[in-house]
Amino acid sequence: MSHSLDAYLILSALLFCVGMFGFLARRNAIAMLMSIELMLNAVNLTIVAFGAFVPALTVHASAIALMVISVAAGEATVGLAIVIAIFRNRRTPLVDEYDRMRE
Amino acid sequence: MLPLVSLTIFTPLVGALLIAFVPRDRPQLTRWVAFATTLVTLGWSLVMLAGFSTSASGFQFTEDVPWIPFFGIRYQVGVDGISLILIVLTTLLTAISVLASFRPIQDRVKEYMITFLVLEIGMVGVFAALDLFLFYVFWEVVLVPMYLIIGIWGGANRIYATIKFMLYTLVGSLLMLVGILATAFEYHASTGVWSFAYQDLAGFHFSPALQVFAFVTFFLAFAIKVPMFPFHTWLPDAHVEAPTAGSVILAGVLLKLGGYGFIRYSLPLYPDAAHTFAPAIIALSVIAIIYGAVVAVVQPDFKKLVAYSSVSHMGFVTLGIFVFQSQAMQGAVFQMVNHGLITGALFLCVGVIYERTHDRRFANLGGLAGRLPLYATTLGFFMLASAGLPGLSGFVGEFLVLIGTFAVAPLVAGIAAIVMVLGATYLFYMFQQVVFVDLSDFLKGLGDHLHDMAPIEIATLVPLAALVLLLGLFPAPVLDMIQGPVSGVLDHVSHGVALGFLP
Amino acid sequence: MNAGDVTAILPLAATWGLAFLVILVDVIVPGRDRLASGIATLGALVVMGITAAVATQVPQQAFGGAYVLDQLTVLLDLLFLSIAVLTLLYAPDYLRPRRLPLAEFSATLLFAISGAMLVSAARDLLVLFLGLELLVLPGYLLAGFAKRDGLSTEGAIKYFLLGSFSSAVFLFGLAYVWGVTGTTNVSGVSSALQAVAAGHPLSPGLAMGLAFLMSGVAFKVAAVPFHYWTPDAYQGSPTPVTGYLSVGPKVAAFALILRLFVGALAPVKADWVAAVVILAALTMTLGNLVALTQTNVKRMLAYSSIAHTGYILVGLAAYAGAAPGSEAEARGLQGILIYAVAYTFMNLGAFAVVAALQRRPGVTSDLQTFAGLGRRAPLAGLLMTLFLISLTGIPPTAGFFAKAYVILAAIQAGGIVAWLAVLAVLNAAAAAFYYLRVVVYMYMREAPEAAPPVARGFELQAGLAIAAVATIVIGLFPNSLIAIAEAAAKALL
Amino acid sequence: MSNQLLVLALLALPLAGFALTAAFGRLLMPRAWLIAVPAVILAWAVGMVLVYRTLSGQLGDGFAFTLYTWIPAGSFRVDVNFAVDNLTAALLIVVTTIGMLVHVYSIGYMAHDPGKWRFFAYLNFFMFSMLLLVLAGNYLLLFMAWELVGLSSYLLIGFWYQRRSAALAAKKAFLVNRVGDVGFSIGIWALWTTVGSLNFSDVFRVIPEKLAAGQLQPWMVTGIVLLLFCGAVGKSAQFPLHVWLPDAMEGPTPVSALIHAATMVNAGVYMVARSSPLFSLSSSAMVVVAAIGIFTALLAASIAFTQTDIKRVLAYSTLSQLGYMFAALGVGAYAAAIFHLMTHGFFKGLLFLDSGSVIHGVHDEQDMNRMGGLWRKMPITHATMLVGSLAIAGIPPLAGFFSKDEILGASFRNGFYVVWLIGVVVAGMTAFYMFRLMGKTFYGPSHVDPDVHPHEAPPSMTVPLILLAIPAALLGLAIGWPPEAGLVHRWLDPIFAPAEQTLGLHPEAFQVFGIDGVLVLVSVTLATAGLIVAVRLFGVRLPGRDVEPRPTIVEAGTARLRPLYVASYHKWWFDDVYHGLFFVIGGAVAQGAWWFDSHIIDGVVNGVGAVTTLAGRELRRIQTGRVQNYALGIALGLLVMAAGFLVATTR
Repeated sequence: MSHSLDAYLILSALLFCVGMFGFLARRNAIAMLMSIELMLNAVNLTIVAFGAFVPALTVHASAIALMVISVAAGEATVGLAIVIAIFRNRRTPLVDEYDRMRE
Repeated sequence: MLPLVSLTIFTPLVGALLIAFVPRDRPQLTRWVAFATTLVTLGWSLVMLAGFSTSASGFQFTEDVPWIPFFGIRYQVGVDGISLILIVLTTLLTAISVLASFRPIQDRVKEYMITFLVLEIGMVGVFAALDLFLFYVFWEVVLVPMYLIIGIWGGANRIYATIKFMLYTLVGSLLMLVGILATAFEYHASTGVWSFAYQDLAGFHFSPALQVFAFVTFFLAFAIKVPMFPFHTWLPDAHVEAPTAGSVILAGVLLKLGGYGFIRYSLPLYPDAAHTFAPAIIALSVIAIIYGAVVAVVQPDFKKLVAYSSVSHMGFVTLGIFVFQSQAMQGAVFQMVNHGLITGALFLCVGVIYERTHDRRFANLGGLAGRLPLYATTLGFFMLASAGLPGLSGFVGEFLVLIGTFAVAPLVAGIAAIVMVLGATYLFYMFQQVVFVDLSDFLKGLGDHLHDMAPIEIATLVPLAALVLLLGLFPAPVLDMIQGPVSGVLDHVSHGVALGFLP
Repeated sequence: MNAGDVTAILPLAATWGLAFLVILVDVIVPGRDRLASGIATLGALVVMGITAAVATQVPQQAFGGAYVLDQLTVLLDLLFLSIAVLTLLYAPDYLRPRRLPLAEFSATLLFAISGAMLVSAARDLLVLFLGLELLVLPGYLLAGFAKRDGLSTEGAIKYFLLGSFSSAVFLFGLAYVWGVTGTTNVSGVSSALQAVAAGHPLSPGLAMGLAFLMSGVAFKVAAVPFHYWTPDAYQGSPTPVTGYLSVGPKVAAFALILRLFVGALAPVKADWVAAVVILAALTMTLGNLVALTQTNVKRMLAYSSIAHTGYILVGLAAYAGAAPGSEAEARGLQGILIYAVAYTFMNLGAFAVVAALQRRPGVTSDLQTFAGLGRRAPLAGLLMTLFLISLTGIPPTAGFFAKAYVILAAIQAGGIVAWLAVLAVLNAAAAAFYYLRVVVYMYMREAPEAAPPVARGFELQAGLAIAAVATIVIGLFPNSLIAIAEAAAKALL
Repeated sequence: MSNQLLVLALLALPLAGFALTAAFGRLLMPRAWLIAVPAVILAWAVGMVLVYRTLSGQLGDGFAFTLYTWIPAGSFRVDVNFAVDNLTAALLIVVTTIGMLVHVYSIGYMAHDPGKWRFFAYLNFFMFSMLLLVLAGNYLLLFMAWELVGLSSYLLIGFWYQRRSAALAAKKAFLVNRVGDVGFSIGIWALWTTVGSLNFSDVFRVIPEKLAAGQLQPWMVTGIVLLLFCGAVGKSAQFPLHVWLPDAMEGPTPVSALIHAATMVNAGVYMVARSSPLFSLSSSAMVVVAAIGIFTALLAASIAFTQTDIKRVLAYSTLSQLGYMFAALGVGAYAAAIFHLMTHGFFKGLLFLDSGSVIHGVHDEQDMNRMGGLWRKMPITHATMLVGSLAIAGIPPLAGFFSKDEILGASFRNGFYVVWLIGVVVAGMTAFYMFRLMGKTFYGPSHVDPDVHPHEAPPSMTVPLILLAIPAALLGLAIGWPPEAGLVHRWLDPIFAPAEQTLGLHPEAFQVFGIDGVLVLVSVTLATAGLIVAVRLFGVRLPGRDVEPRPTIVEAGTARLRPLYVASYHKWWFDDVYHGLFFVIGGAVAQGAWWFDSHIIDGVVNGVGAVTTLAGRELRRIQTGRVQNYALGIALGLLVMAAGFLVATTR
């Protein structure tokens, strides 16, 4: 494993952390959804990096990355649908106001 | 040959199913079906008693069917003298309890009777099971019906009492499950065979670590059920809130499950651990004997007094078991039977009064001898039996326990003997408060409600009285039955040695 | 793809087909909800038959070994299909009075189930992930199925956000494992790790991968501290959905664990056993403690489901803690499976009763709803009692036997895991308090004056009967289940 | 009839009487005695046949037989077996005769009581129990009978249960007895552990053997017999368990006569006498027995001085006389003890029945301060009571004289000079308080309520009085003459020979003109002195000689001896001390135990539950309802997990 792979891996890990931070920090449901997309893209970056630097993984990597992209798309669809539904009910996209159920 | 043990266990199930089809608006029919079922069950157990051979060793009327072959779990049932006598006690007390419920239980009769019959399945099953797993299943089956009986048909504070009863006993029994499985596993690990069968496990030499662990878990389950000091506080609450028949069964049979468990399982399976812990258990038993009596002396409530007396009396059972002495252990078994009969009867007596007054406080009672002479006589009879009057059955058990204890630990017996005075103190106090002096103003206010015992009440108490007298004068048949098994258990125990790592 | 492949994927394909058929029916004859759900129910039963039929020749493979139909797949598929059938039976009574589209529900549910079935058959990390997503995406939709109900959507969005988050975490871990081992094939991963396990400490990359995978999976099974979504999602969802959510995704997540951790990561199990033990201990304890004070039955059952996750994790801990190749290893896996089956029926049964009570819109799942049920609806009360007793773990019920099995496995594993068994039974005793509190309400409190009558549709009654019979039969005659679980565990080892 | 059948009939008759009267007594009312009294008369007849056969020597050393095995528990085995010998016969005379007479007397005494069917049932039950006690052939059966007579006593003391005092007295009697029984039981256990059997014959054979062989330490024997003696102390109301007997006077007077004077309270004496082969093995135990006995004699006599309740005075005199008997047992004068038991049974039975007649005559008044001058109104009662009083006072040639003097003589001869000295003093005291009683009741000025018209009792009561007065007067002469060689000695000496042999005592001939004569003279003189002082103070009316009472001197005397008077009047505060010790302190301990139970033990139980629930309630709060918090929690979990795995890799 070369050093540049490590660099890519670190980069993607950082990206993942940024996404995570966004998820934790934002209150808007849409923004959180976007943060999740970011995290999934960070994973994709990891996969592609592995594929680029490890010869045995090259073929697989692109297939996996494609699959992740499509799953992410599916997730976004479902997520938007739910966000819309709750926006209709609550008239706010801010998730910390969705706390009628607790404890 | 008929599978008599299974018939005894499962006849109540048939009865319960029958009752399920009795229309809800026919409570009287429901009652009679239930009573008939318990009578049939009693009949089966008596048939067993008649066919029982006291000279044969080992278990009789055994049935053995594979149940969960993967783990060598079998539906294996059978009786020896100890279990048979307790089964007969169970079937008898259940029949009496059902009869005693005819009048007091007017609400949800159908559910009540079904619950009661299910309870009987569990109780008989515990005594008849020869497979540890099966034993555990029956052990737990007992729990829920009792919980419902107290919780649904009980007194004002029933929910607190019933949850306490349930949680307390469940903690013990679930830990016992771990102990059972660990035991079976160690047997499997050393022999390569899965077995939960009593006959395989008893006498098998388990490792010290397992013995201590399993013994402690079994001990908790049994000690809570007995109940031993300091695990007894669920009992007064449960008794006070339970309906009369529930109290009868609770005191008469459920407490015996613990004592039976000690004899059947704790001792033969874990003799080393039994020897290790025996001194501590003896100490707890003596404390229970004295302490239960002392606390009973100041109870303001009739039923609570009898409940605490149970703690004291059951102390004799555990004492008799853990001194590892033949007379003492026979006495312990005999005491279990006695306590079932006598305390069961005392609770019925409490019920008779409660039925008329809806009050059990001594402050409001008194002077019943004049208005209810028959009742006063009955109560007096059982009071004396409970006080250990020679000639009645209570004496034989206590005496054998104490004389056996004296032979090995004179000081312990000497301390326990104080209860002769303490026991008489609370019982005679109780009798005086209920029966003597003039009729209290409260009771005068009841007018015609206060009538002497009805035929059905007499019918519930007379068999018990007859047995108490009979066993007091002619205990030999019962003692003959339990002698063999007791020496078998002691034989197992005699191979044990106290483990060094505990003081 | 050859003929053998076809039979292997037949159950899965049939489920998909059924889902499309339901959609088709809904499109062609809109508004005939009962027809659609009836087709779905019967269809699911047919698929069960198909599964049982193909089960005679196992193992079979498809897609070059990425998909396998072995004993484990068969058992889990049958279980998932049973979940589908039962949920479909319970749903109409709840959904129709609330004017929620039953056909759509049926189709969505079937898709989710197909995801679960895919997970159970996957022998490839990627397929596992796909199956997982196929399982959870419809689940989010089902959680928010009552889209005009604020609670339902609130639960759904919480479920969705956190679920997606955890999917990303899981995927991240998966990527690392793939990167380190160089293959997505389960047996490939396993053999690659065999070399790693030989005495060396884990590489940081693999360690990260394991941690992320473990966290992701812990979220899906709702293990503490990854459980937060459960109570809110369960409480908010329409009751039949809650029933489904409490068993379907959970059992599927355990299938995932079996395929991933047991199938692929077994060689390094010594490295993750500690995490499982801690998760198990935390999960059952917190689940039970918090459940103690709940007054809403659905929410209480949500916490109880967390606690049950903990019990199942004890089985996993037994597997992980046991010496490789030992009997205890298999016992732990069998324990997971048997517990999953038992839990499915008793928990679905309990939710079915809740659903039945809530048939009339506006009835909450508060404890008060259960007051006097024993008198108002004796049979419903009796069945609820049965399920609660089973959940408590009192014989002769499925819940007891499953618990005993898991405990036995833990004892056989020995060591710290054996003490987990002690903790488990203490928890079970505490759990009795809140389960029996429902019994207290049903039998020891009187119904309020205006308590609505309890009525049950035919389907619901059938479903209840199935759950009740299964609960008792598994408790009394567990032999065939043990045999199946044994075979399934063998397929895995 | 065979002897065995006689024994069984003797037991069966009163038992059947009890059962039938208990079952159908209410139907027989107002003649509830119709079954009970004939049953006892028949039993008396049967008993007399048995007594005759035994005492006439037809049966040699007596006979024993086993009915069935009662408790077979492995090596422990107790039979229901009976043993009859001369000692049994001596007791049978007292029990059946007085029992029968009291039954007859009760027909009149209880005539107007609505619950008398119960009374007769209980009385029959007592007769059964007492006969069982006397006939029992082993310690356990004896113990059973011991408890059953205690039960009958309880029932009869509490016969008028409406009276709180009666209920309390009954309970007290039973409980105090139980204290002694604790020791008795432990003694029985110890006997079995050492002997392996509880049959009298086995025990008396094995214990000396084992002691001789060194298998048994002397202190063990002392311990065993003292434990047995505890039972006797309780049953025979010796110090310090004497407090129940005076209270027992709450029972109907026939009961006091039969149970609390003539028969049951003698059970302790009987048991110790029966166990003489054991007691004689331990000289220290013998000293204890003698000391307790003579101390009780003195204590009770001192209390009897000042009591005003007629029955209580008699009760204390009973205590005192029982003390004599134990003193006799302690000094080795077994035959004398039984002799005194017999004479005392008759004269004390008589005295109680007389007091009953008096109480009956003055309409249930028991306070002697509200009596007086009754001698003319109740001549038969007066005459018979005078006989009884003279007998107990030890005036020759009445019965008490012979038996008491044998005891005193034996104490002196066997070296127990203190016992003798106190005994002689108590003899004087006895004469004094008895004639104080006579004076206050019969001779002094009448303080009877003017509305009450004292009258003599009906024949059913007076006839038994007369019948009892005869043995009270003559029994001593009949079986106690010549001194130390009378019939009673012929009967009993063989029984006690082994014990006397162990003690090294040799029967000596009575020396009229030697030391024995002097002793008799001393005691008779003291008794007479006591009598004369009492007569001087409280008056007497005899044909031809009237002595007026002198209340002023009495008052002056009590004033001078005020501390003693107060102590005597308050019974030396035993009841108060016991009340404080057992009721107040014991009650507080019990209350404390209950508090401990409900607050500490149950508190721990509930505490565990509360803590668990509290933990649940607090843990709930982490479920805030906000996704951000949840996500944070999950992220933290992830972080910990990752850190954990990473740390694990570095190890």
